[in-house]
Amino acid sequence: MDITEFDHHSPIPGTTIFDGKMAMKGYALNKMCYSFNGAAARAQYLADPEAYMEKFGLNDEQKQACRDKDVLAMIAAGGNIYYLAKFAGIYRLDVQDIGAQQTGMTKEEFKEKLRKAGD
Amino acid sequence: MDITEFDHHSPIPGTTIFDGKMAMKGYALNKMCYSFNGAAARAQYLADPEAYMEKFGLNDEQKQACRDKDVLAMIAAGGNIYYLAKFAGIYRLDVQDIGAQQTGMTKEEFKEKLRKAGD
Amino acid sequence: MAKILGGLTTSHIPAVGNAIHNGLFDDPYWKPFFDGYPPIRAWLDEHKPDLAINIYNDHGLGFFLDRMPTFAIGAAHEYRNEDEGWGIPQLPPFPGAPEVSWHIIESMVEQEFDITSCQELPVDHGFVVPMQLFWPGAPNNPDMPRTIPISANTVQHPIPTLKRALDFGKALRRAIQSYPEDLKVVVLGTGGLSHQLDGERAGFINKEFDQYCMEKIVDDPEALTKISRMELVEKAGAQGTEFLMWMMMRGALGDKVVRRHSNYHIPISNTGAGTMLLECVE
Amino acid sequence: MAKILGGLTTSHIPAVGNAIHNGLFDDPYWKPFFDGYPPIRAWLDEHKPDLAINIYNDHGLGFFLDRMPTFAIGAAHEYRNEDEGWGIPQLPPFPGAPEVSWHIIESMVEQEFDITSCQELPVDHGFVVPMQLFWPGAPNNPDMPRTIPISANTVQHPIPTLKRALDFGKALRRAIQSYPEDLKVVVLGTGGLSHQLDGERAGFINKEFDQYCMEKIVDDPEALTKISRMELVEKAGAQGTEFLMWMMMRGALGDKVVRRHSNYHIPISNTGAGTMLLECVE
Ligand SMILES: [Fe+3]
Ligand SMILES: [Fe+3]
Repeated sequence: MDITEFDHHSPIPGTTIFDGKMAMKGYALNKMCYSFNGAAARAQYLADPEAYMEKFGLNDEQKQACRDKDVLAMIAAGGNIYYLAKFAGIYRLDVQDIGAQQTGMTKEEFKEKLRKAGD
Repeated sequence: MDITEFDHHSPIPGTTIFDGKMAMKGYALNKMCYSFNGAAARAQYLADPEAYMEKFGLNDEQKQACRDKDVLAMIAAGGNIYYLAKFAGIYRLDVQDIGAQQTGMTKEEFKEKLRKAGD
Repeated sequence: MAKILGGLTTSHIPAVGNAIHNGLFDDPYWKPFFDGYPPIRAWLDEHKPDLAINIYNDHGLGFFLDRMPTFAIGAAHEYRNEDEGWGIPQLPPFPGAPEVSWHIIESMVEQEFDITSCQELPVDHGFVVPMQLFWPGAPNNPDMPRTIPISANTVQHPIPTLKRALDFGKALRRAIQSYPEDLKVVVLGTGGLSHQLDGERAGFINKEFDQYCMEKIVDDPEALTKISRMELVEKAGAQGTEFLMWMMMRGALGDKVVRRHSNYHIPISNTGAGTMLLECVE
Repeated sequence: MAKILGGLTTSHIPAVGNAIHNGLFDDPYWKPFFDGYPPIRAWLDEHKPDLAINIYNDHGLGFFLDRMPTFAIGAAHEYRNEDEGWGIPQLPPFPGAPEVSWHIIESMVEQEFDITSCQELPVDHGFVVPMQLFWPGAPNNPDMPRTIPISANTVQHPIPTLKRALDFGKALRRAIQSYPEDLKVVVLGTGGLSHQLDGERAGFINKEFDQYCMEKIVDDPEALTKISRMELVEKAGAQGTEFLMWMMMRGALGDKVVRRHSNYHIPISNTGAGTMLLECVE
């Protein structure tokens, strides 16, 4: 058996591999975002975000990223996009809103970029 | 590939194999018993067993077996011993109490049977 | 004896659920996507399968990082579609086939796949959107088959290799074919194709790679097992790893298949959307 | 480079937790059991491992039937011992080694084991009683190593085969040995030996079979892979299937081991209790 792949994740530009390292970093943030599957949790967060973040034990970096609704900062703080999508859902942001935010485009520009991928 | 074993569980006297068939039958009962990991759940059950069993959707056979604290009947109704042990815990019954009950012995007789296994 | 009729693939994007809810079938943005489905529905109408095994990937509703399985198989009487955080209307429960689930789980574990068995499992858009596309009105379509959900991990690396995914499908084929009762089965592979939601590379789509995958999966899926997982992230995008579901589906169809239908459209939401019908030969 | 020093086996009966709590070490019923541990403690004192991989089986605290994994590996910063329903005093949390956990999980999935990774996992008597036996006062023993829990399913059939369990251990060995940092590792295989808690056959113990297993596992574990799962239930009792943990442990030790210590006593509670120290040769 030749163990070849597992310990050198090749760096892909603009892409964070959500591996064990990121998982260890982001657990509290992701757990909070997972709770947003429930409508009551979403309402509770909106009513008092600081108390809700404290309850899940987020660190300062994670809290600030949430306050700023800054997706790249949330990812850097260990956030996993599958759970962050539920955070975005609270603010009715869809995947094109957060795509535009992360790439520094307007939503229209981002949609045009997607359309062009079909050419 | 020769699929040899998986669909003919050999019958072993006095032994119920907790396989898919039993699992389908006993899910509600086992889910209730799993809840007894929590002290609050145990207290709630003791305060009103009927309401608690109803909440978990137990069928009549399962309810009667619980009322009777009849371990063999609970197993026949789909109970899994790992979860039933938590039910027994509510009544401070240990594995030798329930062993004696299932084999129709006194606890002392059951302990003696165990001791003899070492000879 | 149970018989596998064929495999169906589709993307399973949440926006599709909304578009279905709002009836946007002839909307210019949506039409080229929805037009990919009627030929498959006609085939389903003709063959009327009894069981749909839906291989999808959960997106953080059914599983969390506290207990993240590599391969999970549903074994419930029904599967509830629950709120996943953004208010898509929830559908009524989908009827399961637990006695078939257990046969499959027994066989898969015997074949050395380390299954997580799920006697209760809420299902998200990854599961329900494909059902709605193939059986309009699902689960209330009169022809709606019973179902078994199978989910593979694409949330947390390490994800399974493409080879392991294909081998899973091959083992699943043996499991299904050894089921003693008559049963007509279709296997769904859902998710993908190329897309990336996160990072500065968000919005990445790779038409050329998608088309390569759609070509190779018909007659030479083994070639695709040469792709490493990091290469898959690179070429298909971070969420394009959902192509693993297609590999699992393909393995269940046997060596030879006939491609009865194929459609590819860019973009739906952030994704390259692929739809196929592969019919089994034996 | 990480190095595996050896394997430790023990039963993990709840009653032992109570006996430890009540200090019954010299009680006539308990003495022949507790006397099996000082030689292993002396060896641990000499070698001072940095990491204890504790292969145990959860008994319905960490996992329920809704999501029942075949093989689960902990990847948490700490593992809490929670109330499992009958009021054994709970211990403080055990410190984890998540960076090593992830290395192992990456390697196991690469080697085609379909792991459920657990970033949060409450641990029951199956995990904590062995820790208390080998490191008195655990987790507050000054020599207490960091730990990684690994749990295999013995609650819901199908359980893994004895061959798959041994192969799991062999893969675990490769995973540990490829960890780049210096680390002295012991692997615990806990549970068993023969016992049955349920049914008219409750109280079944099989001394002859236990002794056969304790003999074979030293130099010829492959012979034990010939035992089918139903044969294991028949000969070891319904809960004697916990012997799978011993097989997993044994696979991690390599081909040759030296038996440094062995103890067997009947009965402790309903169980034939086996204790061993197997030292790795390479
Ligand atoms: Fe998806
Ligand atoms: Fe045990």
